[in-house]
Order: sequence, then C-alpha cells, then structure tokens
Amino acid sequence: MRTPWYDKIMSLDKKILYVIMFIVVMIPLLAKWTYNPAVMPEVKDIYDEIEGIYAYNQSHPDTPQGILVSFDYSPSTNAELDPMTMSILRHAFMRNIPVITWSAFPDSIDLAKTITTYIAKEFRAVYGQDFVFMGYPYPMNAAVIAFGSDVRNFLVKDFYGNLSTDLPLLNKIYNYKSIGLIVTVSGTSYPRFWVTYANTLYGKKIATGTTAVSAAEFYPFLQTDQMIGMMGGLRGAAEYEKLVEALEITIIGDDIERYLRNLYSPEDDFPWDTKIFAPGFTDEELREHLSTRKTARTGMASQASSHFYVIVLIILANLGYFFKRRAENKR
Amino acid sequence: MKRTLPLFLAFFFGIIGIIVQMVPALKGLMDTMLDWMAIIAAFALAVGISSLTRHHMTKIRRKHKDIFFSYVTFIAMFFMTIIGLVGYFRPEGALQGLFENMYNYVRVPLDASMFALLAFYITSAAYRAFRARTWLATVLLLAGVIVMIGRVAFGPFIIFNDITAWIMKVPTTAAMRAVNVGIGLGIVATSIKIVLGIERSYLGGGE
Amino acid sequence: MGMFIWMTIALFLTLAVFSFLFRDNVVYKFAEHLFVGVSVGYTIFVSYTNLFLPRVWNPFRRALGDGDVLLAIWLGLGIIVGFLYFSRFSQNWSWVSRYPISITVGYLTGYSIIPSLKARILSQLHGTVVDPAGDSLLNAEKIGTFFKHPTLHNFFFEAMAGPLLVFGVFVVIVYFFFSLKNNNPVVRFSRNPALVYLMVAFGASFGYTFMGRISLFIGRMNFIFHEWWPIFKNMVSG
Amino acid sequence: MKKKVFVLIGCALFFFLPLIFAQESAPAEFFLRDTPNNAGEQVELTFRPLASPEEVPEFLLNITIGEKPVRVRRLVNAGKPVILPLITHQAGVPVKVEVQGVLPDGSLTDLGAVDVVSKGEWLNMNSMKAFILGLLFIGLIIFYVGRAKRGQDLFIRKIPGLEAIDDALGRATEMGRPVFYIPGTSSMADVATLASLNILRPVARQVAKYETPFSVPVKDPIVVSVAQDVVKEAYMAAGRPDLYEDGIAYLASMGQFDYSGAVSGSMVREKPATVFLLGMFYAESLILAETANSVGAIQIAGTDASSQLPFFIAACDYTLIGEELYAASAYMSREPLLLGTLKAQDILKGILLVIFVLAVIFQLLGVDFIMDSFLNPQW
Repeated sequence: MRTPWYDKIMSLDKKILYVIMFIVVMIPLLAKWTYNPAVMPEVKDIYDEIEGIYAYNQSHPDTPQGILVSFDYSPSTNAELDPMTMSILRHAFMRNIPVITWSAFPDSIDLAKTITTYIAKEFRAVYGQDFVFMGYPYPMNAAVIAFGSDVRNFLVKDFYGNLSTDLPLLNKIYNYKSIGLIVTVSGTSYPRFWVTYANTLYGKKIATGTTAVSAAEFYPFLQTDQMIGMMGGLRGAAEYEKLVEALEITIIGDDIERYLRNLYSPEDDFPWDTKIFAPGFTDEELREHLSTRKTARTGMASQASSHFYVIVLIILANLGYFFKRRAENKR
Repeated sequence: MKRTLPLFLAFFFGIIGIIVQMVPALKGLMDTMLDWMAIIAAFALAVGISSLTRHHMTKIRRKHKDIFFSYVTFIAMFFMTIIGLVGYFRPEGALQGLFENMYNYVRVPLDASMFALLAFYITSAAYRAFRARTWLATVLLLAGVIVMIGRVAFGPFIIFNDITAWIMKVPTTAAMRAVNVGIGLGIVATSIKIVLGIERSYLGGGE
Repeated sequence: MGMFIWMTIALFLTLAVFSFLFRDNVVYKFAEHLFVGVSVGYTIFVSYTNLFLPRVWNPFRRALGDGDVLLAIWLGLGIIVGFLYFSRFSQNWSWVSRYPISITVGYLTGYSIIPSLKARILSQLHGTVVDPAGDSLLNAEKIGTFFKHPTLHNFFFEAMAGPLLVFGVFVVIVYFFFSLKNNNPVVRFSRNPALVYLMVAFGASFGYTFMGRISLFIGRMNFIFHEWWPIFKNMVSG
Repeated sequence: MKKKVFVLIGCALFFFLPLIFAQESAPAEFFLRDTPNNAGEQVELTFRPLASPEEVPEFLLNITIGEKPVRVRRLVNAGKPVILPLITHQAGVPVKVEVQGVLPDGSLTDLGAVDVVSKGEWLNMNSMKAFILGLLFIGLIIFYVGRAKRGQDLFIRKIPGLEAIDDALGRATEMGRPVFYIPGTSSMADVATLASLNILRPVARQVAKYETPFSVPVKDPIVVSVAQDVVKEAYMAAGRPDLYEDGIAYLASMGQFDYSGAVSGSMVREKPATVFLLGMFYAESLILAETANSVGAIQIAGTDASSQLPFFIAACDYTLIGEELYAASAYMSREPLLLGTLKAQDILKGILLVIFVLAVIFQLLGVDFIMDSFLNPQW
C-alpha cells in the first residue's frame, strides 16, 4: 500500500528540513538580497538625535559636541550588533561629529578597535582629531563617573599609549557637557548601567543597540525617556542602515565605490598615522566596505525568509495533520 | 558524624546565609563566606576533573571503540592547561600567543557553531510542536506564528508588529509573572526544607 | 599565512559541528572531544589564575605575611574545609566530603531565601498592582482614554492591558495550586483562562526567540563567506 | 471671636512662612546622609539644583572622604535632582562635601558644606518584609509538617509529568536502552539543581530495581559529587549496590556548549529510551531536547528558567512548569514531611493571592495602604 501524502509530511525527515533551512538562509546571504524595513520611531529618534548634534555643531563650530560609542558586547553577539555600531559610526563620521569609543569587556577591545578604524578610514577621519579609541576602561563605573568632571584624569592614556592631554579631540571634549549622545551597544544588561549612571546622575541622553532577545527588557526605559531610542536586533540595525544609506546618497552620491576609490591618492599629504590605518583600499577591501553597508539588511532578508519558511512548514504540518485525522475519522 | 553533623552544618550555615542579608554590618562575614565558597569550588574542581578523567580512562581501559577520541580530549586538555599556565607565568614567550589562538580559533568557533545549531533545532521543534492537535495547542501555534511574522513584518504585515508588542506586553508578561511567583515560592520552600533538614536527598538520601 | 591557517582550522571545526545535523560521524566526534578538552583546559587555567591564586592562595599568603592572624585563620579554615573534599578519593572516608557540600548547600540555600521572596514574589505582585510609574494597573483614566478616542490601539494598549494583566496573573497563580481538587469552583473557573495565558506566553516566547537563533547561524555563515573566503581567494589568486 | 482672629493670623503666618524663606532661596539644596541598610560602605549626597541652568550652569563639589585628598567633581546643572553615591568602603569614615556654584562668568560662589560619618546598620529594613514573610512560611511549614506526621491525609492533585516517570522508565527497561538524567547545567547556587537532585533519588532507585543502564552527565564539579552520592545511596536502597559504579554520574564537561555537544554526542551513540532534563537550563535546553527527540527518547523536562520553558513545552513529551519541579520530590516520595511543606506552600500562596486581590481592589479605590504595607518590597 502506498503511504498517503499526509503521512509522508507528518514523518518528514529532519535532515530535509535542515537542508532546506540551510538553503533558505544562504540564498539571500549570497545573492545579497536586501530587506527594506519600515523605520520604527525608536530607531528614527536616534538618527534625529545625531542629526541634531550635527546641526548644533554647525552653529557652534568652536564648542562642538561629540558622541561616545561604547562597545558593550563580546564577539559572541557580533552578528546582530556589529552592523549597529558600524551604521552609527558611519553616520557620525559622515557628519564630522567627534567620536570617542571604548569597549566594556577586555575580549571586545580588538573588535571595537577594528570597527572604529574600519569606519574612520572610509571618511578620512584623523585619529586624535576626529576620533579616539580609549581601549578598555577599568573599572567601568569609575570611567563613566570620571566623565562627569574630566575624563583625562582617569583615562590618562588612550589605547595606543598617547597621553590624553596630547589628543586635540580630548582637549575639546572631556566631560559630559560636550557629549551630545551616548550610544551603548550591548547584548547584556549594560544599558541599564548606563541609564543609572549617565542618565540619572548626569542627565545624558542614552541610545541603545541590543540583541533581539534582550530588546523587550529595555522597552520600559523608552517609555520613561531614560533612553532616547533603541535598535532591537538585526532588524533595528537594518533600519538604521537604511537611514544612513539614504543620507550617504544625499551627501556623497550614488557611487560609493568611486568615492572610496578616490578617497586616498598617492600624492596625498593626509596627516594619518599608519599605525591606525593604512591609506587606500585594495579591490577586496573595497568590496568588503561596500558589502558591510548592507550586512544587516542581507541578514534580515535571510531572517525574513527563514521565518516564512518556518511558517510554511507549520502550515504544511497542520495540513498533513488535518487530512490524516479526517482520513482516520472516515475509516 | 556521617549524617547529623552535615545536617547541622547545613542548618548553621543556612542561618548565616539569612543573617548576612538582614544585618548589613556583617558584610565582612559575607565576604568571608564568599571566599569559602570560592575555596570549596577550587577544590571541587580538582575532584570534578578527576571524574572526567576517570570517565575517559574507563573507556581507554575497556578498549572502547572511541578510545582514540578519549585521547583527543586528554591531549587537548593537558595542552591547553600547560600552554595557558606557562604563558601566564612567562608572558614573554610565544606560548601566550598560542594560547590566545587556541582560544580564538578553536574554542570560540566551536562554541559559536554549537550555539548556531539552535537555528536548525528550533525549526524542527517548531515543525513538530506547532500542530493544532487540541484547541490549546492551536493557541500556542497561533501565538507563535503571529509573533514570528511580527518580528520580520514589512509592508501590509506591519499590523503584526503591534499585535506582537501587545502579546509580549500583556498575556506573556502576565503568565511569566505568575510562573515566577510560583517558582519563588518553590525556591523558598525547598531552601527552608534544606536548612531545617526536612529534605536531605542531597546528602545521598533520607534515613 | 599563520592567520589563514588558524582561520581554516576554525572553518573546519565549524563545518564539523554542523555535520552533526546529518548524522554522528568521525569528524564531529573529533570536534566534540577536542572541544571538551580545550574547554576544560581553559577552565582549569582560568580557575587557577582567576580563582585559586587571587581568592585563595594570595590572600592567605598575604594574611600570613602581614600577621593578620584572624583572616589567616578564617582562610586557613576554609582551605581545610576545601581539603576535606579530597576524601572522595578514598572509599572509606568519602562521607567526609559531605561537610564541604553541606556548608555550600546550606549557605547558598539560606542565602537565596530573602532575595527570592523579594524579587520573585513581592516585587512581581507589587508590579502587578501598580506600574513602575506608580499608576494603578486598573486605571479608570486609561479606560476613559479609550472612550474619548475609541481606537483599537487604545482599547488593547490602554484600556484592556492592565485588567487583562491582573486577571492573567491571578488565574495562572490559581492554576498552580497543588492541594485543591479539580472540582473546586475557583479552580474550574480559572483553569481554561490560565491555560490560554500560558500557551500564548510559551508560543510567543518561542516565536520571539526564533529571530535571535537564526542570527547565530547567519553569524557563522558571515564568518565563512565574509571573513575566510576573501582571504582564501586572495591566497589563491595572489 | 478673638480666638478666630488668632487662628486666622496663625494660618496666614503658616501659609506665608514658606514664601518668606523662598525669597532668599539658595541656588541649590543639598544634604548628605548615610545610605541606610548597608554596612556603611557608602553615603549619599542628595543634590537639588534650584537655580536654572542659565543662572548657574555648573556646580563644583569638593568631596573629602576620610583622609583622602579632596576630590573636585563638576556637576552640570541639568535642572534635575541628583543622588550621588560616595563610596567610603567601611563604616566610621567622615565625609564632607563643600559646594560651590559656577556662575556664567566663571566666578565661584560658596554654597556651604555638609558632612556625615558613614555607619553600618544592624538591621536591613529593606529586607524586613521578606524576612517576616519567610518566618511566616517557616511557621506554616512546621505547623503542616506536624499535622502530616499525625497522619492526616493531604491531597495533592495529579502532575502529569511526574505520573509519566514510571511508564518512561518501564519503557526503557522493555527496550533495553539506557536512561539519561541531566540535572540541569547550573551549579549548587541554583536551588533548581537541588530540586533536581531530589528527584534523581527516586528515579535512580527505580532504575536500579529495573536494572536499566543509567547515565548522569553533569556540568558542575560540586554537583557531580552530590549526584554520585545520591545515585549510590539510591542503588543501595534498591538493594542493588552491585550495579553501582562511580562512572554513572560523571563530569561531561564544564562549559555551556561543550557540555551540550558532549551530551548530544553520547545520546546519539547510546540511544537512550528516556531522557530527563530537570533543573536549571540556559540556551542549550533545546539542543539537548531536540537531540533526545531525534534518537526517539521520551523526554521528561522541567525547569524554573522561564525563558527556557517554551522550548521544553515545544520539544518534550512532558514538562514540569516552574514550581512543579519543586513539588516533585514531595509528590514522588509521598513522605508526610515533604507533603506538609507542599501544603504550607499552597496556604502561603493563598494568603498572598488574597492580599494581592485586596491590594488591587483598594488601589482601584485610591487606597495604597494594603499594597504599601504588604507587597512593596521596600519598607
């Protein structure tokens, strides 16, 4: 006797499910499909806040405000959180906003340094003047409090061993007065810590990027305005990416590849420090820099297709179940 | 000695555990107790590793067909410990870098990949569990599917976003809170049973 | 080059783990046993450098050196208690290891009582009577908002959210009574609503986590295709 | 008549008095107090700026803690009150704070100083309510245990997951395949681990009786020793010490995912017929449950990690939800002592539920009394 179709569906081998799952995730990733998300207000708020800092800096060129980006995540959650820090940094560097970064965990120092310089390079940002990387401030709460008065006293040296007092950026921006926004990107409960210290104590604005799993935990802070905005999971990252891309098109134009290619010329007397990053892009790097502009949205495309795959599976399983039961009832 | 003294110790230190929370001035005692916990954990670790070793030794002694893999575990363990400790005491040598590479390129990818298996397991679990067998299973199914759509909603599906937010905010919070209250009572009841010596399974059994 | 070799090892191990989805095989077995070994070795290293040295050995030596007799006695006592653990290696004396165990169990359980009562019971119930801002969850004003602007959003998010939350907590707590018979009217009344709440919660949490789990896999694939592959291609073409 | 005039004048004075003082309001209001309910390791400064940020944009706090040199802290006037914790590390340390206002032109004005000595308290009032609740619980337990000892029958409703244990073990015996018992992946610090070890005992005894192969892979070194003891005694109690060996409960590995990798590996190789997943679990819960399912095992799960419950519900045959895990040892052993505590737990739950309902009703009427005095964890 032939097995009826519904029995086949009901006893589908898991391996088949896995293979299709693999394909469903891989196709969007390799074909670089992008998912076009609707931008949620909590993500738009972060964008608007940074644009606000830009507007402020235009009218106060002598006393600019900067942003502090805290890499509060370890490499285990980087799939979701890297795109967020990248987009935020791109936005800030594009708008010439001074950027200070650091990492909250010793094992994310490398990650924070790499991403900071990676993005800085795209916009010819000068170390010490446009951005600084402070490494791993320990203990963290002392560093956060030190920002209330003068962070140069606490973080005497930056990650590369320069004296903080030698860095032009830190001489302009050394306490909360000149920090327009604090961005904490984290898969842990660190944002809570930032709210207690920087927001409650010093009234600073906090924006958060967090994993999809932890996002629900932080919604109450948005309601009470203790956080001005939040990017939740890959989806939040995709939304921010979309906003930054739109801005990039208005400022730089459509052809990012050409922009990057011509950014550094051989006769350039750009005051870089090759220890921070080497000028120029190889073809491979160029492609990578272009593709990281879409990481979250390609990821989201995989994400969305996998969700719909599972929903189709569930429907299929239920159809099988339904018909099987009907057949049994007839018998 | 075998039974009464351990029960008394559990009672005595249980009371201390309560007291250090009620009397803030005894913070020093609390720190000492934490040190004790760390010390006991350090010694327990040695015993635990001997258990792991014995597990694999038995396999080797019995010429189990996986004998080769037990050697893999042993060698990896000793190698990692030795390069770690030598690198720690002699940071100028090359071993510290090797240790870091072993961590970053062996342990981290294994950890992340094992974690990533969940992407597949969660699919097959959903396929199996989300079937409308009873009306309650249907409720489970609907809630799950709605939230899954809501998480990636775009275009006309954006309404699912709001529904997801509501489901997470109201019924989910309510149920999880109630479950937590029950768990809290269970924890406290079990703790009291142990401190009072009513429950003694952890000492191997009753009598 | 050295970097590439290490990354290729990482790639191989990643694929080895994924091969387990299809069947248990030699490659997975190797990866699994290697993982256990490396991980235990790492734990030994971390416990020695981050636990034993700074928490046990150094303070003890320092206390002896500084002549801080009281602290030295306390720590010494702890070390003796910890040493009793080694009695497990003997057949006849293994019961001595119950002493450190009952000290650990006793202290940790005693310690858990008050935080559990506070965090899991009192504050959960308190949070169900009033929200964090101090407003009552059964709030006539919010219901009023709905009547002023009768939209679906206001109905579900404002007017009904609080009452449904309170009701849900109540029925689910009742569902978990162990000593009430099933024909008790309160139990009969609350059984079905409680099950609905629980099932919605479990289904929704499952769906909610789905996204994060897929991200993990995407992360691994990003490693292969965006980190390892470019280097590999460079090596082959260059 | 005169009386009334006096009362009126008195009222007027009372009414205007604050206004008179308000006239010469300082730019800021601040006081220092010992943080209550701690060991004296910190004091706190409450600082309320009264002047607007335009008038006084910043304040300087000169903080002296003990004999340490003065620390200057700049406080930006955000118009919001600020509570600043000052760490003293121990009791009996004098703390002094002098405050200066920085005017827009950069000049400083002294606003006075406050001081306090940190002290440790002998009673943590913040935990008082929980403590009293705990005492009540102990009282109830003693009372009901007494009743149970006197032989009163205590009814406990059926818990399906626990009813299934016997069948599941029987099935393993019939199929001649092993039983796996995973006591969670946490340490002794989680009471759920202890609850799981309490269930291990009757399970191990049954397994010994049926002579089924048994395996207890553990993640924590302390839990291993306890599990070994529990299994050993259970085999003795079942009269089968000959079947016992130390390798039944063993340390499989010590990290989260290496443990789950190792355990999934042994599951696939040894093909258990029954898998128990009881205790505290984290993200690995689904790896273990799905692997067990794929080898065709019956899974009986239970955890108090509410975030992992959905996965067990979806993947396992039977799930003990939250407190059912804690009730299990009483339920299975039917020992009067344990049943008595279960009864006491229910009574306490009933009391809490009544208080909760009353608090909700009174809150609706605008009376905070019940909520504040019974449910608010703060004193």
